[in-house]
Amino acid sequence: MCGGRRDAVAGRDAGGVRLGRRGERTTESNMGLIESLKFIWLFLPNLMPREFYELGVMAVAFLAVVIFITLMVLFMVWFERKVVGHMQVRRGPLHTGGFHGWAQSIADTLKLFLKEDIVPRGVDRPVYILAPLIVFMSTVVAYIVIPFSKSLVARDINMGVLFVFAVSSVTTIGIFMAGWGSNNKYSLLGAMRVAAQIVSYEVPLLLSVLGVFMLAQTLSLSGIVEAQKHVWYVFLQPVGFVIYVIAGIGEVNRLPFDIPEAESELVAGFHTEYSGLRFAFFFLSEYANMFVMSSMATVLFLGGWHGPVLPGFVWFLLKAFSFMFLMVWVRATYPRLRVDQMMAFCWKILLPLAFLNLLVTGLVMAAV
Amino acid sequence: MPELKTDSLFINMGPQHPSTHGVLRLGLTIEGERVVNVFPDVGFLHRGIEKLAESRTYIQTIPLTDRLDYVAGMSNNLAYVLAVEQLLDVEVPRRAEFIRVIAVEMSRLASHLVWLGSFANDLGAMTPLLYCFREREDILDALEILCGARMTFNYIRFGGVARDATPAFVEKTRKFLSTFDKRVDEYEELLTENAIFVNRTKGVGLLTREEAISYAVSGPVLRGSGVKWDLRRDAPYSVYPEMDFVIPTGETGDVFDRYAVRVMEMRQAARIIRQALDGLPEGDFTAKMPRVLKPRKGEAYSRIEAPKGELGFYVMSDGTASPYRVKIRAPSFINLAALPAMSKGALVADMVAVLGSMDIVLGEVDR
Amino acid sequence: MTPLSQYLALGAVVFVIGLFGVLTRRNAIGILISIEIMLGAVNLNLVAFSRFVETSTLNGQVFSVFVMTVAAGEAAVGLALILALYKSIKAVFADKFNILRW
Amino acid sequence: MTTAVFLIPLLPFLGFALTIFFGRRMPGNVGAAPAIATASISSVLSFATLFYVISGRAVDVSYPWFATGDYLVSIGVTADPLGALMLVVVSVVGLLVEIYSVGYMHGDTRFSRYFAYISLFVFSMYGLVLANSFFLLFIFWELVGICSYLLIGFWFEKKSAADAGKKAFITNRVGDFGFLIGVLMLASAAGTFQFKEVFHAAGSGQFTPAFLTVATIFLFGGAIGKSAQFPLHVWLPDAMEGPTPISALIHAATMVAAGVYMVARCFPLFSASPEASLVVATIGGITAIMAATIACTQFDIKRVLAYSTLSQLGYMMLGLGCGGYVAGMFHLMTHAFFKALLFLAAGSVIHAIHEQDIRQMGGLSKYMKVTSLTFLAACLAIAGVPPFSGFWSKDEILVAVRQSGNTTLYVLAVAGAALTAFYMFRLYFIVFAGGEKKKAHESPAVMSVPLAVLGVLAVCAGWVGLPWMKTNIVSFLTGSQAHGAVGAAVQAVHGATAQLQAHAGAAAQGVAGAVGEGAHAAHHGPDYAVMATSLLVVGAGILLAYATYMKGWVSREAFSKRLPLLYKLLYNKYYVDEIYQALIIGPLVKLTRGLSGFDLAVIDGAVNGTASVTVILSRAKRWFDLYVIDGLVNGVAWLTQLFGRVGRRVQSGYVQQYALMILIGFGAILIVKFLR
Amino acid sequence: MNWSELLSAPLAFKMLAAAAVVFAIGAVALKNVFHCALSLAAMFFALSGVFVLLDADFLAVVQILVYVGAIVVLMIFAIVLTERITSASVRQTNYLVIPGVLLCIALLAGLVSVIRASSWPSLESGPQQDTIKIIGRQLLSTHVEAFEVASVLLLAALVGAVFLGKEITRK
Repeated sequence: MCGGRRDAVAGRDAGGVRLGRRGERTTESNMGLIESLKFIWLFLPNLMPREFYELGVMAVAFLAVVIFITLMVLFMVWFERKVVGHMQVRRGPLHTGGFHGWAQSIADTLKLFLKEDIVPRGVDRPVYILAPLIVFMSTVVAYIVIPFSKSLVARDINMGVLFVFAVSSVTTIGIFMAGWGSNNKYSLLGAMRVAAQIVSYEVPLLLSVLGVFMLAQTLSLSGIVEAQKHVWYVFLQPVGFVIYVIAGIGEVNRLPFDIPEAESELVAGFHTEYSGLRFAFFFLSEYANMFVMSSMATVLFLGGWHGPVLPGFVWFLLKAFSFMFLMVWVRATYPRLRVDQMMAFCWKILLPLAFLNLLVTGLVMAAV
Repeated sequence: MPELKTDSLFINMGPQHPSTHGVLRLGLTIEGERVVNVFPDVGFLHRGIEKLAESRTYIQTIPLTDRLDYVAGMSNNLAYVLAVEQLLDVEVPRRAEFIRVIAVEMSRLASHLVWLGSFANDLGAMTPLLYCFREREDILDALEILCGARMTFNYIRFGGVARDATPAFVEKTRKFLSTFDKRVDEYEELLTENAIFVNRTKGVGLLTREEAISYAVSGPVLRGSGVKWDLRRDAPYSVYPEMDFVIPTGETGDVFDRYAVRVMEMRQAARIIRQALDGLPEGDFTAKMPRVLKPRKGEAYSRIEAPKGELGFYVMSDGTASPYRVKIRAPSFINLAALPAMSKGALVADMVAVLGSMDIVLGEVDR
Repeated sequence: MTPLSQYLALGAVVFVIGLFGVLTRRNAIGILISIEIMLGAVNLNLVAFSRFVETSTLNGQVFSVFVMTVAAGEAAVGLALILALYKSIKAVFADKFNILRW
Repeated sequence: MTTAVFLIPLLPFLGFALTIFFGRRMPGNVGAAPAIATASISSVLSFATLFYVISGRAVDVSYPWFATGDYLVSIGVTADPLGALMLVVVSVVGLLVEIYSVGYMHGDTRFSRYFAYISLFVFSMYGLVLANSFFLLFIFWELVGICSYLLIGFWFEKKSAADAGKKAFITNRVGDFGFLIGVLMLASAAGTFQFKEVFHAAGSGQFTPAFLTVATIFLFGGAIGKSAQFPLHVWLPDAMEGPTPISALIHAATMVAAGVYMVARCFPLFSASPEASLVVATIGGITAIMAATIACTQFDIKRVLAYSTLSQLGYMMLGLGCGGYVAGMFHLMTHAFFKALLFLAAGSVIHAIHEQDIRQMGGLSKYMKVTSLTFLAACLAIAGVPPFSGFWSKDEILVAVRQSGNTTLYVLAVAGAALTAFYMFRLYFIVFAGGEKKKAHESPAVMSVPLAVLGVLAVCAGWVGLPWMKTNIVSFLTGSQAHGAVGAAVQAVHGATAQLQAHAGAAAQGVAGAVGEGAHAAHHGPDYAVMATSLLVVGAGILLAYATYMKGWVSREAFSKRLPLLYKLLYNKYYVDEIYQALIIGPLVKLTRGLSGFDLAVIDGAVNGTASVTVILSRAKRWFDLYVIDGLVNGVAWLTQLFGRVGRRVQSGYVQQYALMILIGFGAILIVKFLR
Repeated sequence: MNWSELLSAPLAFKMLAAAAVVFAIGAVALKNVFHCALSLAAMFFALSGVFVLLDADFLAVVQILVYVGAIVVLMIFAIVLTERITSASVRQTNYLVIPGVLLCIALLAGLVSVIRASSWPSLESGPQQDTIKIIGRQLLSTHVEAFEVASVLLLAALVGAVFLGKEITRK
């Protein structure tokens, strides 16, 4: 009993990558190093108060996620630049690091990290400073539940999807904080647009996913992936998938829905006043958010880690990056919508369509 | 949410802003997202070209004109040269006239391409910009072969042009033209057939025919509003009367019409260049001119259909080696006056589209 | 294990803080914020009871779902009202909304 | 299959929703598309259901809906032979009428609204048919009534139409009141609304006979209203103010049959109570003969048909009342087809010459071939000429009545048959034969095709009840089917499947004869005496009509001249409306007048008298008032003002201060409570 | 209630409770309304942490989704529309502070004494439950009427809010 309670305290078994603290789900190899690490892992709780241990585990897990995201984002930025470049008869980064400019993102990041930390006068200082952190955190936390493969998931809670949407909705607040805290009219306009947009597009996004829940009969991400063992939901829920793609792009504020930071209108929207490290956080979280959206698409519609021959997480990443590629492709192709058109599109087309999809799904399920 | 307005907000768009294409300041009064008032504030790039000309000789003024509309320098050269030639009473050789037409139309293409790319970029489509610059690169390469410069040409001179058009230039131009029409089709596929683009531009920034005339706008902005007015046909100069081309016009005068007019003009310009290349006569590329130019006392006004509209040069000579007074009628400047009329009730995003559709160049606005 | 009484005490403290806010904030939005705090405290009590008493039906959790629904509706209408008032009297302070006084 | 059965009513509802919301945006005839599309799918499903039921299975599902007190109200459908038969009738007639209406209503300003109403009606009718509990039955019963009201008054700009709608609605309310009482009596006694359980309770003798009789008679009250039986029949003729397709669909074929259907559905109850059955039979008989006599004297084509409908409904009731469960339903089915046909044909005529008075018509067969042919087929069917459908079903009823042993009713029934033949052919001869009065033209295909389809049905629908066949509608409805054989019989009649056409084609007669030999023990064989009688009287009726209106051997005015009083009585429909006016409405009006007079004279007088007394008294009091009371009052006012001046400080307008006060008050109450 | 018990409570509860109280105080006491709204969001986060402790993980997530994702955003919207960053200097409390404090302390004392006086059931060690499933069942069976009424209420609120918002533009 006591153990069960305590698990709840620090967020269940709170591990990083599931190494199997209790050993029951360990399917990894049996190398000596891992064995010894495991021993230490199992022994650690005896050395300190339970709470410190839990916190420590959380910290380690968090750090792992952050490092993973950073690497992922670096790759994604490079990936996008290459893809967009080739679509626009350019070549994208070429020189830094030798092979096709692979180190370009790293160089850019370093540059951002080394820049002067500017806090303009007249800003709401605590808000201004906290905003990028909150935006970043809210995206990072979502990674905790994403199942990269059958065993590679930080925490498999039984309402993973809701969790992801809940924490990503916090992004809105962070962005609002940035817009308000900057004390800049462009930022404020951008923040208001962003809030309106995210709040609106969250509705069809969630509705489009409801069809998947109905089919899978679970909210657990792993459970949903398991349910797609034989047929991906993109085939059962094509309309839902399309709505998801559109609303997802809207949710992460990318072209053609990048209205909040439309550089030709609002300069840079809510992060106009940010530079250096703080800007890097926004940048990081934008791409991290894209990856969350892609991962969710993979999990919800594209069968997650299922696939022949290759190991699960490779399939997962392949699918997620295919979705990423779609987003980049869209970005290279379309102009930006106007704010009213975007809202009208959301409320007048996506939302009814999502409801219809839900209705049809329900009817079909009832009929079968 | 844009409907949820409370107080009106005043924001400065520019002088440093990504979509003012230079140092234009727009004072916007907005309520939520809706623009209730806009006034353009110009003069940040004032270089006093008109005044400078008074202390230069006639020929030294030509390079100054290159800096007016710096994406279409040839047109500025031609307009100025035509004005001075009226005072000089010089006979321009036929070959030179043809080369001038080719050069000016190439400049028109370059200008429209820059406009198209940046306009699409203003609307958020990044790709057309790079496509357009790819085409423009070819044009600039060709012009480089012609006169050695890529942007500040200083090419069209009194009595003719600076250098002859070499076969290399002709070949390069033909090669460029052979692919150009297909490329324009490609842009139209990317934009004209794109629902988002059409939604962003149709019915936005309306300028009625009457308003257009009363604001004295010219060029594609005027034609977009449905007025069939083109100086190449209505006040012909050079050898344009020999060319066969169509003057495209719009219907409603919205952003889309202005866009469509320019795209169609690009096709027509290519057609004119082809005709000019085919009919390029042999002969001198310049008339015999004295070393020191001292035009007769008097005044002259010339106007041509520049890419942006009617570009006019008023030159007053007192018989000395430098002009007494030069006044430039810059199309961008006059067109800009119609901006508040066009952007009544627009959203902030529409402002960008409207401003982009006017195709202003600040070098010309502020002079 | 944390006993029920401590959850209830936390609920009471948060509730009273919210009440204090309702009584003393001048800003109407601040009052709404305080009301949300009170509702949050109520939710806490409901959930605590549902954990400790009659665990199988989770009635307390269901009730707090309803409380959240009501809170959402209240926030939407309340804020719309405040904005409407702001439009007419250019202030959001509750002590400016006193045209109903003698 | 359950899903399909659920879909049958839901599809028209979808059509209704689509049309009512988006109909106005649909141009031209498109407004009819959702209605017709959904109705067609439902029809297909209905037929599927019929064959499913024929194959010996049934659908009967219920889902709990909500519970009030001890009652668990469930929502569910049942598709048994009775329901399936009715489904097919409703769907066929409904679909054909909708198609017909496209032509008839073409160009009407509320074209789409019309189709929305029809869809709603079809939905309700399906619901009514499929309902498996009294509760649902009542809901759809009322929905059907609403639709009827809406559609009768569809051209509400016409005062007469609006009045007719109101009349129908109010008259129906009287019957429905009885129905509701009956339902509630049964439900409260049986503890459930479910048919099955109520019937079971009745069958197991759970109710006392007297209770059962009263309850069923109340139930029958609903049927009287809805099926326009004798005392409440007055609304139906007036309902002809609605569009003619509506008359065909609602006021001839389906809705008015709902009463009959309900009686058939509740047959276990009625059969358990002989008294109630007798009431049903008597009311049916009276209605049948009364309406038939009236029909002989009317001149409005639709009214003639309306009275004919009344008469036929009376027949059905008569059949049911005499224990002819199958007979009644069989006649309901055939009647639905030929009566719909008659109305639609009449509509075609009206559409063609814009005239309803038959005295203005004549010789139309020359212009309207399809219409007159189909009309003739329907006339033959309704008159009961073999082998047309009406003959077989009417024969069943006559047999049932005869077997019940009630001679009076039997005579009434036979007389009714003769009259039916007479007035129908009177109508036919006047309208279609003889000299032409007006030029006309055939109606468009969209109208004439349904006519033709219904014509075929009017001829053939009766063959499912050939008494020689072993497996016919009788065995189907009474539930003792031999699967394959029944399927073969029914399908042969409908000529549906190729596989079975071989059998059918060989010789329907032969098959029928063969199985007829071993006629089902549960049912009688053909009763040739009855057949002969009915043929005889029908022949006489037709002959009389022919003689009078075709050849003129008998003067048309002969009857009105010879028996002017009787003619006047009939022409004025037995003065029922006037009697109602005199007996119910008049007295009510008088009573209210009297009450108002009483109010004016006595009560107002008293009041006024009191007033004058008061005036005198008050004068006396004035002095006292002025000097004694005012002093007090002013003093009180002064005090009030004093307190007010102090107290208004409390009314600051600050919400939060109020909240604080409330809290303090709350605390005070708590303290008081705890200190006690 | 025993105060020493509080000290023995698990660290997580202590931390979350402290955070909830601190942020709640922040939400009612900060001068800048924008900060108040942020503090409110933080308090809801802490409360949803407490919900997790109470095995109400569904509610914890929904709380974040509804309060932080929607209600606080709405409030911030309203704040942004009505406030300027500089208006933080305006007096934010009314003259009821002192009576308010007194009253609240009295109420708190009353509540705490009642809580201490009562005896509460101790934790039943119920098996780990699938809360979503149970809540879903409950919502659509036992409480279905309330559920429907709640949906109507939301709709009414939505329409009302839109109407009021429209009123603003009409002028």
